[in-house]
Amino acid sequence: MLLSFLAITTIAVVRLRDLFAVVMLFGIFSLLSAAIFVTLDAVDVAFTEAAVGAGISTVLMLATLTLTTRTESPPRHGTLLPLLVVCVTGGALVYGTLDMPRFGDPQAPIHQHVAPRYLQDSPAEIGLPNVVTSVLASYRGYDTLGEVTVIFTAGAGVLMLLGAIRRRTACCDDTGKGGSAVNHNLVLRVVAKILIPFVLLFALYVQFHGDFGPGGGFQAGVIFAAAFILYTLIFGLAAARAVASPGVLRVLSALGVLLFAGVGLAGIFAGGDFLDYGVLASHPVAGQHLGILLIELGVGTTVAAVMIMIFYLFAGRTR
Amino acid sequence: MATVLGLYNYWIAIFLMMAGFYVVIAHGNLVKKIVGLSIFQVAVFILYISMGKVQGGSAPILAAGVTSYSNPLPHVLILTAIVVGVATIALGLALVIRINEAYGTVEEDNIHSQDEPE
Amino acid sequence: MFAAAILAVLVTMGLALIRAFRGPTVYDRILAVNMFGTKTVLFIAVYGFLSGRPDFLDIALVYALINFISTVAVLKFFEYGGPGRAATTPDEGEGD
Amino acid sequence: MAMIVDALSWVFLLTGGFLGVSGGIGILRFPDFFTRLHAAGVTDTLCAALILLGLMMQAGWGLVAVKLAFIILFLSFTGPVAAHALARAALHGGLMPLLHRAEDDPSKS
Repeated sequence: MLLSFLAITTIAVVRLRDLFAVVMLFGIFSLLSAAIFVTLDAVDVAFTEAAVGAGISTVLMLATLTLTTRTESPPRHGTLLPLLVVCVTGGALVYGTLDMPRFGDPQAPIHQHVAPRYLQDSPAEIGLPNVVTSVLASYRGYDTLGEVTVIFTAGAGVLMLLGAIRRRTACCDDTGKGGSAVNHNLVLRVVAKILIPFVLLFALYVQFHGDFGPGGGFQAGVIFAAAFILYTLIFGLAAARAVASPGVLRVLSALGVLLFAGVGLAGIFAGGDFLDYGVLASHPVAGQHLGILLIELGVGTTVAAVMIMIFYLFAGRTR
Repeated sequence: MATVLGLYNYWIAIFLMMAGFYVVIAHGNLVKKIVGLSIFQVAVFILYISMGKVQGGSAPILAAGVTSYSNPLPHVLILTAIVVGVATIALGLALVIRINEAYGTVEEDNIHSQDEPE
Repeated sequence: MFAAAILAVLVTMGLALIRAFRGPTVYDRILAVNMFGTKTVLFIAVYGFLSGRPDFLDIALVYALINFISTVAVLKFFEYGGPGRAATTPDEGEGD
Repeated sequence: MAMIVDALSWVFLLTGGFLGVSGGIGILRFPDFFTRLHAAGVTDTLCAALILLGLMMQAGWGLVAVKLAFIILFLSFTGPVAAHALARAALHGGLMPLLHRAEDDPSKS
């Protein structure tokens, strides 16, 4: 573990070079940090970071790079002042850590407050082995609803920024595709055809197995989107658009948020509080199960739809 | 020595955070700035997750025969933060693309110099 | 024994990392990243066994998938971009 | 029987680890891109398969072994394909193999 940390620091130092290399190193950086999350017991987080950090954001950054310049212009004025600011801030933060509990200390204040309650009572109240899922979907349901809304808003924002001027690029969109060597690569096409169904199946497994192991709506949505990104990369944008059209995606992304909120409202109508799933079925634990299943589905739908939509928009610009 | 070992994770997180911060404030290239921003994000994630770790604990998925678990709360927070983070990055990159279309450059200095004559 | 395997994996990760830093061409970097990704998959799988809870192999599976996708993505975008700008691709793409 | 399986899995793990390290050295020491690709591409897949096979033997039958089998399957699909695509792209991108150096050098991945 210490070795990995060391590696990360070197990456962080060496990363000051041309942009393409920077993005490649950023991919490694994400993989490393996800490995560190595994060693720190945060399997769900590692799952998400693997799919999101290493996959989606690297792809998006690459797409941006092809649209803009490849290298960074060297002249920068006054690196001394930022360095000073950074050193002072870092020094202050390090000074702050001196008062912090030691790493892994079970007596640290963070472990004394709500966490024991989650760990001890959630089996009886929710009945799911994966505590992260039950906290995410049930105890902290409001937060998660907020996050999903943020993602939806971000998707809408990207749509506004990049979706508007399609006319100019539309001509190239039809003619310029299908040309490159990757597109003509028979091996890639065949393997992708074999793999993609399994990937989709795996996404569904992650979606519905999230109650018992690491996984859940966020991860499943991203994996689902990754399958579509693979399809788009190999078979071209038009083919992917034919499978999942942008209109359908827009509807789906909204539908996920609505499903989440709708489950919350159903709780009110059934006589409980907003996002209180205990009342949805005859038995509270069964109600919790149903509610978590439904909102995870909502989360998964929104995340997948928004990610695919963002990727379409970026890829549409690239052509 | 015990202090150094006990705080090593936090210090690494702070170092990464500062590296990201430095990239954001010192570099003129907007794509680079976004990379710096995401490094900063990952540093925050690592800080949170290291706080949630319990020595000898295990992943917070209940199983028979395991008694000590790490704290699940930071995991939940960071889980959602990662996805929101990528949404932020996507939005930022979209903005960069539009800026590139409008100005023909992604260097901050060039953008400023184009703005000034008006 | 797991410790030995994990050590080997870590050493390989380090070597690939050095290549990623030095790599004279872009392809070297892509290769190093790809290799690094495979080693990360192995690291996670072995670590699961080392820590006594080998139930979390889903993560390793996701890594394998993501690694493949990002390699394909890099190649794709790199080809489109060519050495210069991206805007000139359509005719170049048709010519192939 | 159990001991044989155990010993076999150790052998697999160690061989896998050795292959991984040798691939790492290869990627660092070889002179040009295609030889490096050769070093990495060949060892990578086999190393992963061997290590995972060793783990599979340690795990015994069950969900874990099935998942490991899936990872092996997946890696043995994607590894060579990625190497192939990489070689093609490099050739396409104008990178030529280092032919004049020695007779055993022209690397076909």
